[in-house]
Amino acid sequence: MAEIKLDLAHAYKPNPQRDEDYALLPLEMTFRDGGAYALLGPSGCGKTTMLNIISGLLQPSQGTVCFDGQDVTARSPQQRNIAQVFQFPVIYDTMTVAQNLGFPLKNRKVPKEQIAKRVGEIAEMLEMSHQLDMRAAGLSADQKQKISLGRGLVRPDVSAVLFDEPLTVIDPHLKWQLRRKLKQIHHELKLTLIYVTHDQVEALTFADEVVVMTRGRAVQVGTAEDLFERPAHTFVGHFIGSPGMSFLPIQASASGMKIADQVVTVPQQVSVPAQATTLGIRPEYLRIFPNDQAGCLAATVQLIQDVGTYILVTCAVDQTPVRVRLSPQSWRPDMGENVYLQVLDAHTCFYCEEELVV
Amino acid sequence: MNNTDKPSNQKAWLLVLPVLICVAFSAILPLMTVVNYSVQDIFSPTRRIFVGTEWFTMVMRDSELHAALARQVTFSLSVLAVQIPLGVALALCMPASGWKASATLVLVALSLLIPWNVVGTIWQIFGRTDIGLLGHTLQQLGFDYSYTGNPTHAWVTVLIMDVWHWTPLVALLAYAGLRSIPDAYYQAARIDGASKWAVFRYIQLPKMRGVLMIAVLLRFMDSFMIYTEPFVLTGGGPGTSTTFLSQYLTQKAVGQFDLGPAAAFSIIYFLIILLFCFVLYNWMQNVGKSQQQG
Amino acid sequence: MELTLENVSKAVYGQPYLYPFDLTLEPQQVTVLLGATQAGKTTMMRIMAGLDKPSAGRVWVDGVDVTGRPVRQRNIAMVYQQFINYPSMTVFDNIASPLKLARKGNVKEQVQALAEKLHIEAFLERLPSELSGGQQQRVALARALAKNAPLMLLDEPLVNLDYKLREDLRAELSLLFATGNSTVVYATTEPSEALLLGGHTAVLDKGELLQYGPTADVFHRPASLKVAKAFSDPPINLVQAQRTPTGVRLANSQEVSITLPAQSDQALTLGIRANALRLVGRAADIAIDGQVELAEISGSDTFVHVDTVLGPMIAQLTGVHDFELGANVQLHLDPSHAYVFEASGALLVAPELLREVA
Amino acid sequence: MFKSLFTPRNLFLFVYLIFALLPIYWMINMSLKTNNEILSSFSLWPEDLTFENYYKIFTDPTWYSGYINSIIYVFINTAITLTVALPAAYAFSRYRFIGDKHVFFWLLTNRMTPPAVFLLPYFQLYSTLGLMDTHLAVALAHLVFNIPLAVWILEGFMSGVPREIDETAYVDGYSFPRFFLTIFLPLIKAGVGVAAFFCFMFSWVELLLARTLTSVDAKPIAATMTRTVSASGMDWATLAAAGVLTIVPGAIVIWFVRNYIAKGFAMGRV
Repeated sequence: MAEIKLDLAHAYKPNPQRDEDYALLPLEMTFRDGGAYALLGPSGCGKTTMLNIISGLLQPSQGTVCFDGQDVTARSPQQRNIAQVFQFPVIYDTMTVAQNLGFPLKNRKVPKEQIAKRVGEIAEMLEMSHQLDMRAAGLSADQKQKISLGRGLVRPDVSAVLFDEPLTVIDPHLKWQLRRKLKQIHHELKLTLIYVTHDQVEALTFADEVVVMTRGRAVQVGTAEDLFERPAHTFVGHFIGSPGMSFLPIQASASGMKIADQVVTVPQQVSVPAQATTLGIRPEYLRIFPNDQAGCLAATVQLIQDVGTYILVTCAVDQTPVRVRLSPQSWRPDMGENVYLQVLDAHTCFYCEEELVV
Repeated sequence: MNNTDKPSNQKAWLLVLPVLICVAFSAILPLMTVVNYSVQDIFSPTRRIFVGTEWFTMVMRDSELHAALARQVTFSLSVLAVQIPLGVALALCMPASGWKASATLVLVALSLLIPWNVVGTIWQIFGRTDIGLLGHTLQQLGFDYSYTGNPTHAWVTVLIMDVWHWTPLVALLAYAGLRSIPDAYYQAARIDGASKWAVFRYIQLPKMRGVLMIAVLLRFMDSFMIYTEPFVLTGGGPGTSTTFLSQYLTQKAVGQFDLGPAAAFSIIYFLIILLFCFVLYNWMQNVGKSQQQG
Repeated sequence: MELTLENVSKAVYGQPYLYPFDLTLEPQQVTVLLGATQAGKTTMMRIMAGLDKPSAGRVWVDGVDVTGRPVRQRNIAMVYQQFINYPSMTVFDNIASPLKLARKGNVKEQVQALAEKLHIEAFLERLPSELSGGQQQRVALARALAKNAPLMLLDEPLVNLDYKLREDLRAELSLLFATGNSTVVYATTEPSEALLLGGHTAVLDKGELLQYGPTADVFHRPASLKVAKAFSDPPINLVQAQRTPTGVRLANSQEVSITLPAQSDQALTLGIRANALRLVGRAADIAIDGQVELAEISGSDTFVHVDTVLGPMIAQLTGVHDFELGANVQLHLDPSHAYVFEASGALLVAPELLREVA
Repeated sequence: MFKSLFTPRNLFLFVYLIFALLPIYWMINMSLKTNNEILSSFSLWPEDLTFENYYKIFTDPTWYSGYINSIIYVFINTAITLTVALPAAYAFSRYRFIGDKHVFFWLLTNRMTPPAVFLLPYFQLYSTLGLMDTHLAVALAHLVFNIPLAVWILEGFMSGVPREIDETAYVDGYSFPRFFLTIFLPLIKAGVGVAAFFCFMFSWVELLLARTLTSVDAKPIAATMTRTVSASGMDWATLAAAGVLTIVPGAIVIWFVRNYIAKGFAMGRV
């Protein structure tokens, strides 16, 4: 297992000037040994580029990659001793499950009985002991992905296991079982695991720390709690949570706080940073009242959606949509009704030029 | 072609009709005449008598035909034995992408574009001891090589000519098979520390299986009906050492003009080809299917 | 436009794809076809469109029998799962092609308006293959809208898109459907998508049309156990129970007091939706002990997979909660929030929508 | 850079390329010499390089008429094959119908039938129809190979186009002909190009039928070349020049279809 330190950038063109020329903007990041990390972001945000740089399949155009302090930038994936599970199951069709699992050790000329013992252990952990002698080609997609994972785990000294959106081809109802298996394995083996995905449920469930990325930049690294409670960037606020944070323009003025050109008195326990230009509030924390209260904003109800487990009310504060989440049992407004939203409370976040200010 | 979820629509027959008419005119009609001749003895267009399977039995017992068939089978098998491994090796050495790949592809495939008789002519010139580079060089090295005089020399030269002419087909098919392998397989192999041989044995060969089968069957059938190249190079000689089935049939049909045996033999020849076609057709089905599963 | 399927069924090579059913689509409304993969959604949709003929039964449009009529003579629009556009044409020509064929009004203007509506006006001169998945699907949507057909069919249009992109595009779609005046049929496997789109929902399972009605009603009052299962994500928790004078007795002989109608089977099934389970108990709640198998965090909710004496159960908690694997936890259930089904699967009791004043 | 050049892979490829190009080089070398220089001395490069042989081919009607005849019947054949094969390939690719598998298999057997088997019947058929020694005769005779090949190649390319595109076009209101010409054909341009190339090539290359079915005014180049072998004395130089000229058409076109060559040879199955 290894601690991975990145201090690099990767550009499409030889001498990049603008941000757009970079697949990965200059970044410095450390993946603790034994930690479970997720690289989360929309397609084209650079997460797979970063994974391929860590695995050694791609050389960064500038900077270094260090495993346990050693510079491995020029080293091949084999020399870095990493394992990778790809988007589509990659197995050796003509081999049985046992031969697939033992293949990396066979290439290292490890004695036969030691391979058999190790393969048995890993098969036990992957709950595939009963399939060892079956031909790998005939298995289902999720079992094939387990074999890919097993090929990495079978090496006792594997430095890190990398996942490139491994659940893409798995049936929806099987996904959570594979996620549970990955979490159990991480619990037992304490390996460094790095998981690339565009799906926040996979990222937040699997990883201790999630790296949220957009347009080639890591905008925040934190636990699920940090990303939910204190998004460091408006993109994280929007991306995490379904539906994500609602944002409103804000301006400190003599007569009080001007939010989307409504002047509102600020409750005592909430302190608004001077340089804040935008306010972000999650639908779960927004409270809605039929009549005006201190520190509330006037809004009109545009859409009410009964999503079964909760009611989603979309209001318009001067053309900016703001979403509120109500429990099925609580009071709900009617279409077009004028309501009052309590946007300022302990959970509200303030941003200046998209960056969190406290 | 025929996976189940395609809608069935009998109107599609209208689209296929033109093909049927053309191919019927140029295939069924002639085949009927061949069958017609194979069961009759024709003295003149007006006088014919039905002889049943006499021609067939005669052809079956014709020792000369057996010799020609034996030569043909050995030739076709040796063609496979040389061209399949050579073609695969060539495909493995060809560059994967970029202009180098295109240039190599064109140079390698050039021999496939040359009219079959010109291939014969090229080797006819190339092999002559007086004016040919190959013949002259061998003679300088003190090796009295003559593809017109010595039967084994002739046979080997025809084989080398066929290898020179058709190996690129096997190489192209193998190359296409290699190109269909997703890059992730090579990455996984590198990560698992697989040796070059292991990569070939466990990734490239299994993926090329479907394509190679097509190459084997195509090459076997095409070589099984070879006519022009040996005819131009050695004219079937010296003696009958390089007279293969097609040439034997042509001599019988057009040369000695005894239609009965020639027609009977044509039918037998066609049935042999039909058998191999059946194997190729079924194999191509699962190539199509295995590609879908990917 | 009113579409009616009368006693329609479909079988291919004797293999039944759709069992005989009757269905009249609510005109000018969104009808969601909800069901797992292979439930028969696409088959039903293709029969509605006229792309396939039913094995039996008739298809009526505004009282006219159109069963055999080829799709060319039917005025419909369709959007496929894999962003189908004409690859050899530019985006502009793609959107304009139905307009040009119908020779209706100023083509250039209409295409420009549609492109702006779907935020793809910048790509009009590009080829579809140069665009991202989301943009390609927007082009297909624009072309379907261009036809302004009375019947518009969408076959799982968002399934191949990124998680967050799906959310944004779904919000746009429900707005588009609300402003349009055509009858819309939308196929999906995700219950949350059906709920968010609202309108009416037809629940399908293994080729059977189970129930059709307003989406909220079908969710809150499923006609049978099969409908409840099909319409719950995460899956509904099912607990076997025996009827007692005061309510039901569970497998672990725990008594639950529920008011039941006079007649019912002795053996019943209790249906508990994930959001009905809470960590903090209230007065009349019953408690169920278990160990945490996995906590899945979706940003706004946490789905806790708990192994209890009554079998595996899933609880849905608002916000971000983290649990150690194997931690002991107690789930609390308000009996009035549970569904009760007969042994045959028919619905016996559905929880009343309790309205608490804010 | 130097070290990477001499890897075993490149060496093997280099050796094979020499083996492949040497005979062709030798023929070109011969075609630039005069007959007596060929017979008198043995040299790797012509001393007095002449284009006399090529000049002779381009002026002597018996030679260049062979090329023209070959080109005529090859074009007729390719034209008929494509116009007939396109709709059939579409039917095989899109629909299931009674006997579709059998017809497809029967087409394959035709492609694989040795020309020798058809020699006799064609001879009879065409003489009764009075078609002997006409371009049409050879064009029709070659249909038996080229149509199956074209159908298979086109069907292979057409199956690459998702069926939903057809349906979307019908939904948009396209009629079948308009859809086929404006939307479908541009998508399989490459397929049509490859099918045309392979029809051209197989027709251009075939000798047996072409020679038997023609005598004077439709005699292809392949026949004229074999005739000179038995003519008075070996006119090697002209023969070599004629051989070089037959390679030219293939060599030109191959660059355009180079990416699809394998798919063409494997009849669209790769």
